[in-house]
Amino acid sequence: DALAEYFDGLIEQDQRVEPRDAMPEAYRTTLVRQMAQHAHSEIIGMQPEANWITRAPSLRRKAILMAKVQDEAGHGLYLYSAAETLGVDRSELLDKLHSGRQKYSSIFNYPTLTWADAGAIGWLVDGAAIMNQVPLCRCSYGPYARAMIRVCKEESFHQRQGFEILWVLARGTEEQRAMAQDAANRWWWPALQMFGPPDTGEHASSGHTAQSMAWGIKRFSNDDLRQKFVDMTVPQAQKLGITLPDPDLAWNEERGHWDFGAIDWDEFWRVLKGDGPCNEQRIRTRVEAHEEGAWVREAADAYAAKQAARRQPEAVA
Amino acid sequence: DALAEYFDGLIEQDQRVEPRDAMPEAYRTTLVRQMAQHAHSEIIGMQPEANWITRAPSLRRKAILMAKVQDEAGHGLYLYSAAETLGVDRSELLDKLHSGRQKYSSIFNYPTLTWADAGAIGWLVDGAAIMNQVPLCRCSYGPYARAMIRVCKEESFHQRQGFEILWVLARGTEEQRAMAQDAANRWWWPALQMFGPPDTGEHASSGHTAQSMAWGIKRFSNDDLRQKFVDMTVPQAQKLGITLPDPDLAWNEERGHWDFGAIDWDEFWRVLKGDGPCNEQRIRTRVEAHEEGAWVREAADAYAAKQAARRQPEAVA
Amino acid sequence: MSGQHHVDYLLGLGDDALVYAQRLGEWLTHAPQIEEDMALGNVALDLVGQARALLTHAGEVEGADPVRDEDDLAMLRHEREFRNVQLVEQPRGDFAHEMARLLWFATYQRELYAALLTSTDETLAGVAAKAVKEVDYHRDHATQWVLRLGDGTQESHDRMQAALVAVHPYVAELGEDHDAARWAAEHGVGVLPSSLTDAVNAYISGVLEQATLTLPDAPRWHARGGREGVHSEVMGYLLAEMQHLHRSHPGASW
Amino acid sequence: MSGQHHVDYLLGLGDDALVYAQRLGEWLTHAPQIEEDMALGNVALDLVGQARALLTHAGEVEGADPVRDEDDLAMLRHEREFRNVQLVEQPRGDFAHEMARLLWFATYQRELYAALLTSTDETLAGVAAKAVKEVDYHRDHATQWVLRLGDGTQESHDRMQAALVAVHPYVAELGEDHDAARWAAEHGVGVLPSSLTDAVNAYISGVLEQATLTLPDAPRWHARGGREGVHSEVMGYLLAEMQHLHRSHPGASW
Repeated sequence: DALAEYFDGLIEQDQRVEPRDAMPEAYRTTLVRQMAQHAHSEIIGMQPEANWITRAPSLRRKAILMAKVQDEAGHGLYLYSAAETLGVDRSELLDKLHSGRQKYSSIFNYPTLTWADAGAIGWLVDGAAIMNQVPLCRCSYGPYARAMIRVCKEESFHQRQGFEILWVLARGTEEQRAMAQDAANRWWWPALQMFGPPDTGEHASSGHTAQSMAWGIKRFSNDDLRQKFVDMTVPQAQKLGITLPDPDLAWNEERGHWDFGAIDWDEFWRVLKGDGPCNEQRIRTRVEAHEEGAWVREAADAYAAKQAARRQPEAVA
Repeated sequence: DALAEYFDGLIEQDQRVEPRDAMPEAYRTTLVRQMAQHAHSEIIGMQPEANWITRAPSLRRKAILMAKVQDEAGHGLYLYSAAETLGVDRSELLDKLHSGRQKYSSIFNYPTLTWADAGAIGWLVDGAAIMNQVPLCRCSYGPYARAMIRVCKEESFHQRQGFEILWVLARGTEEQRAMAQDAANRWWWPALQMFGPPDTGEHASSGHTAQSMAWGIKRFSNDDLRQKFVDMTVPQAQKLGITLPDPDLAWNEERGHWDFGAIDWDEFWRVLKGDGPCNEQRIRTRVEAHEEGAWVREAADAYAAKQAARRQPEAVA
Repeated sequence: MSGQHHVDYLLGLGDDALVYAQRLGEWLTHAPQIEEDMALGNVALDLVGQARALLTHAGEVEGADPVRDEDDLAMLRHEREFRNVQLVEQPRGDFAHEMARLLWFATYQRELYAALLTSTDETLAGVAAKAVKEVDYHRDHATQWVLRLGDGTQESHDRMQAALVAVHPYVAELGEDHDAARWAAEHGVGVLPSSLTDAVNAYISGVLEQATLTLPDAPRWHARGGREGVHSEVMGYLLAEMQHLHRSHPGASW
Repeated sequence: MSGQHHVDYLLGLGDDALVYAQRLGEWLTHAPQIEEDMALGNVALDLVGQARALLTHAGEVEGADPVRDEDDLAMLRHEREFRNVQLVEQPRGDFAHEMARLLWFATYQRELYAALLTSTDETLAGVAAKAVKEVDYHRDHATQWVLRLGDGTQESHDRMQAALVAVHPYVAELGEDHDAARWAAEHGVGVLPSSLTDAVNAYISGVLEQATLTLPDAPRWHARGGREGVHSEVMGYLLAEMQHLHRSHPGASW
């Protein structure tokens, strides 16, 4: 029909779909799920770093870390708002997060054990996130694309801050250097897993990659993004003087890319399915905050209703 | 009557009154109040020191401190048991503590701000307590006297441990020496107040000293005990190399005692009446523990009742 | 001694900001809504900024050799050397408790920084000029929440009233004059805390009335001694958490 | 490397005792009755004693120059160097949670120390000889409470059952073999944790049955990594509290 044709035309011409436009239900559902999962990742992703706010080693680092965690809250809000343009409600999405019906990036199910982890998260996790997100700035859905532009700008700032944390540690005392190396050891493989299962082979998931690509929601395959990330990160690690924990890492002249070793996809699925070190803790923390705040949100609603009534006394009387 | 004569005879001959003996109601009431207050002081007195268990500077000190706080719990139990011989119930006495109808020693309304405070409490607070308690080992009421013998033995051990904490600090780094001196500065005057208001003058309380002395519950006046404490403690401070915070402290050749400066009785009454740094906190901590433990105590009772019933099945059937 | 009073006065201001930032930082990921994670984070961030400027300046005025910088002062002082009021070190309570505390503290800071705009200590006047705008926002934020909670639901009203009672024993200390402040007031560097009290009380009374809340009766006790380094027992745990990493790597840079 | 395995094995045992003593120490003044302040204090005290002996011995076997003593190891190691299981570092819950944790841990320790009586490491065998009696009492104490709570009131039954569920994800780690333990078992110094599991489970099953409780289903996740120094996020806060004073006075004696 005409509406479907109009939508297909927008996609073909690589133009933006806007909330007012008609769109296939599957496109809407896919986008809502993806934006929600992305928003949830920002919100849950606050926790591993917030863990170091009260213990940051200097006041400057404390301030930077607070600002970063705050930015993540902001990203969550943009993304929930973007999702809301498709007729869902933030509270509905949060309920799905809290009950486990929607996911967040599994990377945040690992603990931050040392200060260097705040650096590694900025460098590797935000670095991988940017790799995933930059293409989304050209996503076919307008509100999502615009949110991503804003998010990406801040994320690349965070990535540089993470790199700088490790830079200083790597040039510090022997213990600081060991701390930086240990963090890289623990975060490297989970960061590679952030791009999702491989495109082919026994570990490939029966995902929606092809459809998402056709819709202009996804621009590169998981493995392509992963390779770009490895190619970007290896020289950074060399600059830092940190050894990435992969003996198979080697420059492949022929491919013009870095080769890397086999990823432990069993661990990936295990953690994704709930048996990660922090899955339960992350959700519990989030749910507790939400439940403990229920009376506050109710009070704000009640107050707003009273104020509205006071502004229109005749309507009440 | 004959019973009163028998009681008076026991007191006159400095013999022990036992639970089975008839005794004046006022004697009983005074003893219950005093033993309860004493027991409460042991229980509340656990808090300032327990505050340093998780932060003790060495494992040896951690062990000693844990053992000490545990001993205080034990002292509380002896003393509640002694009070129970007069027909009251521990839970009744605890209720009175929790609701503020019975007091505990006001010294425990001061905070332990540094590790040296664990030393100062042992040295000064336990030292003052022993001074008060040794005469009670000859108290006319048998169960109280016997509890005190046991308590005093352990207290003098604690006093030596406190002295030793300060001894090590006073021979330590500059910061450790300052810590020891600061603790002595803060605990000295409150320790002197532990003997209660002066016997005479505007600050004297309308207490029951005379009657308690006649009954053999009290053996020395407040001021006498205080003087004995000062005379004992000043040489110890000299040995430690700690300056007691009283410019008027001076050996009085004529009296054969140490003269000391004026005690701030306004502060004493203020703290006693509730405006001390920790009054509210101490009671709140105690009440919370008690309330949070209610379901445990109920479970233990229910289980005991079931077990008793199981032992006598015929009685149940 | 005058130099020491000057230092102590600055440390008092800086420690208030630092320690309260530490408590507010605990809210991140625990706030009742995401907007509030951001807002409390903002307040905390402003306070860390104030603390950094004030502690840096305190170190310069102190002029030790070598000069102690903001981290030396924040991370390497012992509890008895911290000069903040006890209000800011109290553990995080519920959201009403935090808004009660923030209302008092931001209102106090607002009057304080407004008065310090004309400090003869030009660095301090400069800090105040920036900070007065920040704390104006903090005060407004707390005010809006106290109104919402006070005049929201029955539960929020009761919690807000209980929070005022819980915070009340700690507010007198904000207005207590101490040696360093007396010296600072005499020399035009600072201001007597007691001189701010009327304005603070007037603002808060107005808010409470509008929020259908009542100022609690005079509390049975009140906190004292923070400016002389006498804190409540929770302070040691706060410092252990704040300083442990820094102290675990003596001499390291971050 | 064999020396390092020996050290690591001893550190694992010592850190378990130390960290659990730290958590149990938090109960003092917070127990449901005064008798229990004493009892939990006793357990904590026994564990501190075991930790001191084990860490001292670990330092001797390590043979660094100078030798690291019990306090060097307890107070100056970083989180990633602690080798305790995650069970013992978890925050204090309600009394049922503590009794569930103590039941598992003391039962594990009882089997462990019984097996270590014949260790070829004579110092370790000596520690075990003393400790086995202590943990026998701990296990009995936990058993009595699990019976009372399980078969007490409905509330205590529900809390006790919930506590078993909460603790369950942490118990598998007690029975997990790790490199140091494999080395120790091979050399007669120690014992494979997995070899203790059947006896532990048998005892606990007996207690739970008598207490009208049920062993929870296999948990969705379980803790791993403590023996390699991978802890849960609460561990850093525990160490900050435990070490702060010691670290604040480098080189001091106490």
